[in-house]
Amino acid sequence: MGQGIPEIAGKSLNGDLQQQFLYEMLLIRRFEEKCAEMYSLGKIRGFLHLYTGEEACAVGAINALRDDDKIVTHYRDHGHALARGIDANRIMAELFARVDGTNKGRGGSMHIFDVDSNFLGGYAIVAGHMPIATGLGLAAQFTQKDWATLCIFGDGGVGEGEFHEALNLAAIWKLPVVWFCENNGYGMGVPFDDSLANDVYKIAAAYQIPSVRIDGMDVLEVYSATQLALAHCREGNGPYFIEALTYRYRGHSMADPELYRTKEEVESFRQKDAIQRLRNSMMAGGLLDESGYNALVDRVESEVDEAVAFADASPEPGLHTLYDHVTKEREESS
Amino acid sequence: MGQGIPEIAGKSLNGDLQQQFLYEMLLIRRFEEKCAEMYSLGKIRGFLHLYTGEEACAVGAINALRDDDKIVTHYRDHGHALARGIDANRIMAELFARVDGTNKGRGGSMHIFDVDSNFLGGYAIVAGHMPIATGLGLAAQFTQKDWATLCIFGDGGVGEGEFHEALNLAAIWKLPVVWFCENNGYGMGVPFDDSLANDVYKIAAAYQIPSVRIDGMDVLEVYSATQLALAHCREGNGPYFIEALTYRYRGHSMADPELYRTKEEVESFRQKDAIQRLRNSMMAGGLLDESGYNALVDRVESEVDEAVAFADASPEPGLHTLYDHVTKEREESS
Amino acid sequence: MTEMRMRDAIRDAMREEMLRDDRVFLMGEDIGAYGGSYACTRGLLDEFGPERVRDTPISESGIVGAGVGAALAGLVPMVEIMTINFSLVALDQIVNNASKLHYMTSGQVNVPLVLRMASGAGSQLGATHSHSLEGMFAHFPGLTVVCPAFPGDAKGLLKRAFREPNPVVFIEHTALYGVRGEVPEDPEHLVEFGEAAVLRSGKDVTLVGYSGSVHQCTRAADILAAEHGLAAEVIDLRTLRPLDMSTVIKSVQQTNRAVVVEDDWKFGGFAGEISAQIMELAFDWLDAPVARVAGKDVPMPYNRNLEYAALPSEEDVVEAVLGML
Amino acid sequence: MTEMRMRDAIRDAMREEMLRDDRVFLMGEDIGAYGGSYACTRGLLDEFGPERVRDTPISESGIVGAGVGAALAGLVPMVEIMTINFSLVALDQIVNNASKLHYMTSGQVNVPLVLRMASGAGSQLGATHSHSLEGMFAHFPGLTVVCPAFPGDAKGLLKRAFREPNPVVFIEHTALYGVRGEVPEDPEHLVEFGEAAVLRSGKDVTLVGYSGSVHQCTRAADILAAEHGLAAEVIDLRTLRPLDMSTVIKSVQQTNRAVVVEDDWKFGGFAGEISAQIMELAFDWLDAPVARVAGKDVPMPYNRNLEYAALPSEEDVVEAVLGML
Ligand SMILES: Cc1ncc(C[n+]2csc(CCOP(=O)(O)OP(=O)(O)O)c2C)c(N)n1
Ligand SMILES: Cc1ncc(C[n+]2csc(CCOP(=O)(O)OP(=O)(O)O)c2C)c(N)n1
Ligand SMILES: [Mg+2]
Ligand SMILES: [Mg+2]
Repeated sequence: MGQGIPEIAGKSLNGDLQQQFLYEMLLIRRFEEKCAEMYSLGKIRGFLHLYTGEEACAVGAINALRDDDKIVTHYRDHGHALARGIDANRIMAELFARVDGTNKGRGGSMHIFDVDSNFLGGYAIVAGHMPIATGLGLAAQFTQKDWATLCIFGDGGVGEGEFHEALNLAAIWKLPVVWFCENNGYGMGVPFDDSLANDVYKIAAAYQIPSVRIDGMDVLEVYSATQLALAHCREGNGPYFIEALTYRYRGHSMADPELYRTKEEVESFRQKDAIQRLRNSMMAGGLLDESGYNALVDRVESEVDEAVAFADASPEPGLHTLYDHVTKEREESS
Repeated sequence: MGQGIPEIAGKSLNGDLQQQFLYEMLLIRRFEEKCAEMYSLGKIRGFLHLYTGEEACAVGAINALRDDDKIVTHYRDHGHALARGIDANRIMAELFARVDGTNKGRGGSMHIFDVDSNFLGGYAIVAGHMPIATGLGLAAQFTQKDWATLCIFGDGGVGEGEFHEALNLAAIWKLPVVWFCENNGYGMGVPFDDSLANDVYKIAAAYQIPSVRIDGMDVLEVYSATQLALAHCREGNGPYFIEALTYRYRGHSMADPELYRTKEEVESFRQKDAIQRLRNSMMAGGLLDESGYNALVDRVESEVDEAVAFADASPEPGLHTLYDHVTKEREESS
Repeated sequence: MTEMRMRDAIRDAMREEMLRDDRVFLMGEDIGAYGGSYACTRGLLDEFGPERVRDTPISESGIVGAGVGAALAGLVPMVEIMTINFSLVALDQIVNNASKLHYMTSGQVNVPLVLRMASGAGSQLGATHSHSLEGMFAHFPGLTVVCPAFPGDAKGLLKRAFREPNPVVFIEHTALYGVRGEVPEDPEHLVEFGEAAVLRSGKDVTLVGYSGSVHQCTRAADILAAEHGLAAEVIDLRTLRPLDMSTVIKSVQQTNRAVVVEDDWKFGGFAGEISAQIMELAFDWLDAPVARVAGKDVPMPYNRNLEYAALPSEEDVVEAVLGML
Repeated sequence: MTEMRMRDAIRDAMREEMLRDDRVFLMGEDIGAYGGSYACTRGLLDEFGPERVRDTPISESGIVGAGVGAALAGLVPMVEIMTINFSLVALDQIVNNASKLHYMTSGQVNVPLVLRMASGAGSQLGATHSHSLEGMFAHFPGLTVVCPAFPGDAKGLLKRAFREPNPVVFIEHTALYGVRGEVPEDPEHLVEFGEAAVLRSGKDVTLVGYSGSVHQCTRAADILAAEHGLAAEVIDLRTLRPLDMSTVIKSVQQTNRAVVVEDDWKFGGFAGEISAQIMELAFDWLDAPVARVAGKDVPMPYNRNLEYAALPSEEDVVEAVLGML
């Protein structure tokens, strides 16, 4: 358990929830592996940033949310979208740039958006979405609602000035925003230790925001830390900051030659794999057996295959749509 | 004495130096008052931000520098320029927009620049000069010189993202920069307490930069704090941060209706006036008498009058110079 | 109609829209207790309170981004960027978030955000504080760029901006805040975007301006009439995006000559767009190349004479017209 | 002459200038261990060490400003902004500090700073990662804007940039990094700024491009020659500021027709400047209005077909030429 998070002693999460977490993490893992395949087939194009290794962050944090809570995140966003329950078919169709994609093929991997599930987007300018989270928090406060905003970003984002501005505004105005830093140790190839003058959660604490560092490869810890954070926000106490230590198994994007780290380092993190950890502990606790696990694996396998089939069958957007939605037409009523 | 600054016990600054400080503070005070007059006569135009009340910051900090140290500062810069020893005549001529001005009438009040004294400018975009200070520090380190850079900015500048970026870079690269925050309690009309989630010096400390808060209306304290900071930098220990608490007696600029503070508040700070404090303590210590003080007052009076006469006599730049210095010609040798 | 100054017309627009729609709120540096650095929000803090008239720290990128976020959540924020000079630190938010979200999401969301900013030179504020970047903003698809020249238009256009579902960059020339003009009282009087105003008819030449330069055009038209017996048609574009070229082209088809006037630097400025479009759309009507009268391509000097020389004047417009006859 | 790819020519230019002048150093995100996101700095960290090839945090504004500071202190920094899309968060440093200090100080200091950035669309990177903002930079006095189309020019221009006493924005089209071409070996071979290259002579129409669009021009010229028997003169501007209009005008005076091609959005883009200047300087020679072939005025869609439709193609250029005959 990370610094500062009260133990949820004895309160073991119920088996159904753990089962759900395991399923979602497996789904993300398989989905991402399939994306890599589809990328090499040229079905997915542009920049593709995969999330394998970090599944516990998305699944733990996003499951703690209510439906009316908002999410904004960075470009490494498939895992977040899946954890939010957005149909894998529609995400894959977006990556295939098809009309049935979340963004009708306009956005691509870095910009998944689904307003119906309050998934208010993946953003591709590092830290550029952090002030948006502040504004969402402001809107909740202004309208006196108790929904919160989860803002997910990478350790690299902490170098940007907008990190500072967004946190400071949220702090002085006491806005209900959970800042969630996925610290996977690198911003592209630059090790985190060379990028920031202090630990992330300590920098955040300087804004007088309650701030914790947690094990981002333990989905149960992520879940309970986020629950605490959300409770803090909903009670009107202002923002909360979580730094989750995690690791990405693959390169930064599909173009990464990975010159900056060793195979051994990657292997050492695979030893702590979040999926295996949850699986093992569930088995040890009698919440799962081999066949149950295999059923989950089969289920995600077929869901991901279906997503590919769905995406492949979906048509490309017509050229006549090029000028649609540059601006919205004004409705006379408004 | 501020938190964290070792007392310089017994090491009372010698009388000559104190005399110099008193003279410089009086010069700044008189210069600024004259600027206000000249502004109402229309001799000075544009934005004019006066420094009265804050003299101890400029005089204490800048006197601690060596000639080869660099200074960058914000737009409230006359005091800094005078404390650096730039001829009052040339500063006034700049404010009058004349050819004998520091910038030949091109820059104006907010952009005083004098490369010969390593006064590398007043900058008018809040916090925009902070990364420049980082770069100067980088140059010193790169060339293995032991000069330092003094970067002066206001409390309002702390709200900008560039504060964060500049400090972080200086900290991770251990650059010889003294960050000097003139906290006069307001960024224009917004009270500092409403602007930042924590004390300035505590935010700075989060970057693992040694950081102190001092009484910015005590010139001796400012001087010795800056000396310590510079020694720290020159020894290769990286940056140092000083937050000096001070107050501006006048409005933010000549256009300020001052709706946001009371006359009583201003009066209460005038009670702590840095000039009076130094004067009184010097008199108490036998370093100054009434006639000595009056001689200083007369001296600055005539210097400031001379500056006005000089500025008034200086010609305006010719229209044919409009296109000069847009870009520098390349010398074939370089 | 009441006569009032531009700054008061702007304040009235905000006030009326806040009364009409409680999703509207204002935020910016010194818009509250200070009353706005150009006094456009004076009195609004007292009337609406600090939730709806929010003073912010000096964090342009943060507050513009916060405006985008609040707009996504259904509010109608007005973010005041004290001057256009400080918009550069917030440009990424404006371009990569505000202007693109509607398109990137295929219409799932839109960003009803009003960004007000003061622009222009002429008060000896020096190089960093004298930008005219209307044209830069007009280059970005998804943005609406409004630049009124008169109090009545300022009010009608700003009220229209609050009802626009897309981000609007509303740019006010500092030299015009004190200008007086007739302002309609009807709180439903809006001025539509993309409709230029023909301020004066004439057969000899078309003068095209926006914001401050409209006034150079009208003064030049006076001189042309009085001293040279020439009738200039004067067009105030009012919005740069959408741009009403049909009014311009109709005019040029009558006059066969056009001068485009703007404060911004000439090289790579927006006048080039207008000039190129006039050529593209009215080539056969042109008796002379379209002329551009614009700022000199130098950072703005502080000295008054130099600044005057760097800015376009009515004399420059007159000279351009005489040069094309 | 050696044949090499653009990215290698760029690396060689940096390497040679670092060997020549020990005041030159490089900094940027992932230029060290990663080798540069477009591999332009690969190997340089090993050769020159981390002081001269400095990896930075993701702080564009901070590192550009640090470049300005280091330049003021007499060094010659090259700051790599990974792509032009991220230059927006650093624009204030570029505009208000780098471009203006020489002027504001009346020549007391100058800022020998090279800013390299990758630009352009065409790889389905979506709306936030597909900007072509060369023209935006060219608008600011004090900046030099370089946009090579060939490896040889890239090397000669980049080496020239390191010897320039003013800030240079050096923009590399991502689609060109892999393009091969002849590159002079002489380490003193520089390409001067403000000198356009006439790539091909022709009497029927002048095609003007820069960076990626030069290649659309040459391909269009091929089609025009092969399929329509038309001889197009192709001009590669090479630098947008300074801009070599005299080469363009000389050509238009022969061909009487011109098409300006750029990737950037058409509305308010730099092609408008060129088009307007051609009209201003060669009005009597023009047999048809200057045409602009440019990007469609939409944020860039991810979908490949839509992206292709949004970008100018050689077919569009051919069509524009045929339309003006
Ligand atoms: C403003 C900006 N600068 C640079 C980039 C290029 N870039 C994309 S991702 C990335 C690294 C981000 O690292 P981090 O925030 O740690 O996220 P991670 O990729 O590790 O999940 C960089 C430099 C960008 N997209 N935006
Ligand atoms: C980026 C930017 N935003 C806003 C302004 C307008 N402005 C000028 S000074 C100022 C207040 C700065 O306050 P502070 O830093 O505390 O300095 P002080 O004036 O108190 O010395 C503001 C908001 C500016 N110049 N630059
Ligand atoms: Mg990371
Ligand atoms: Mg202050």
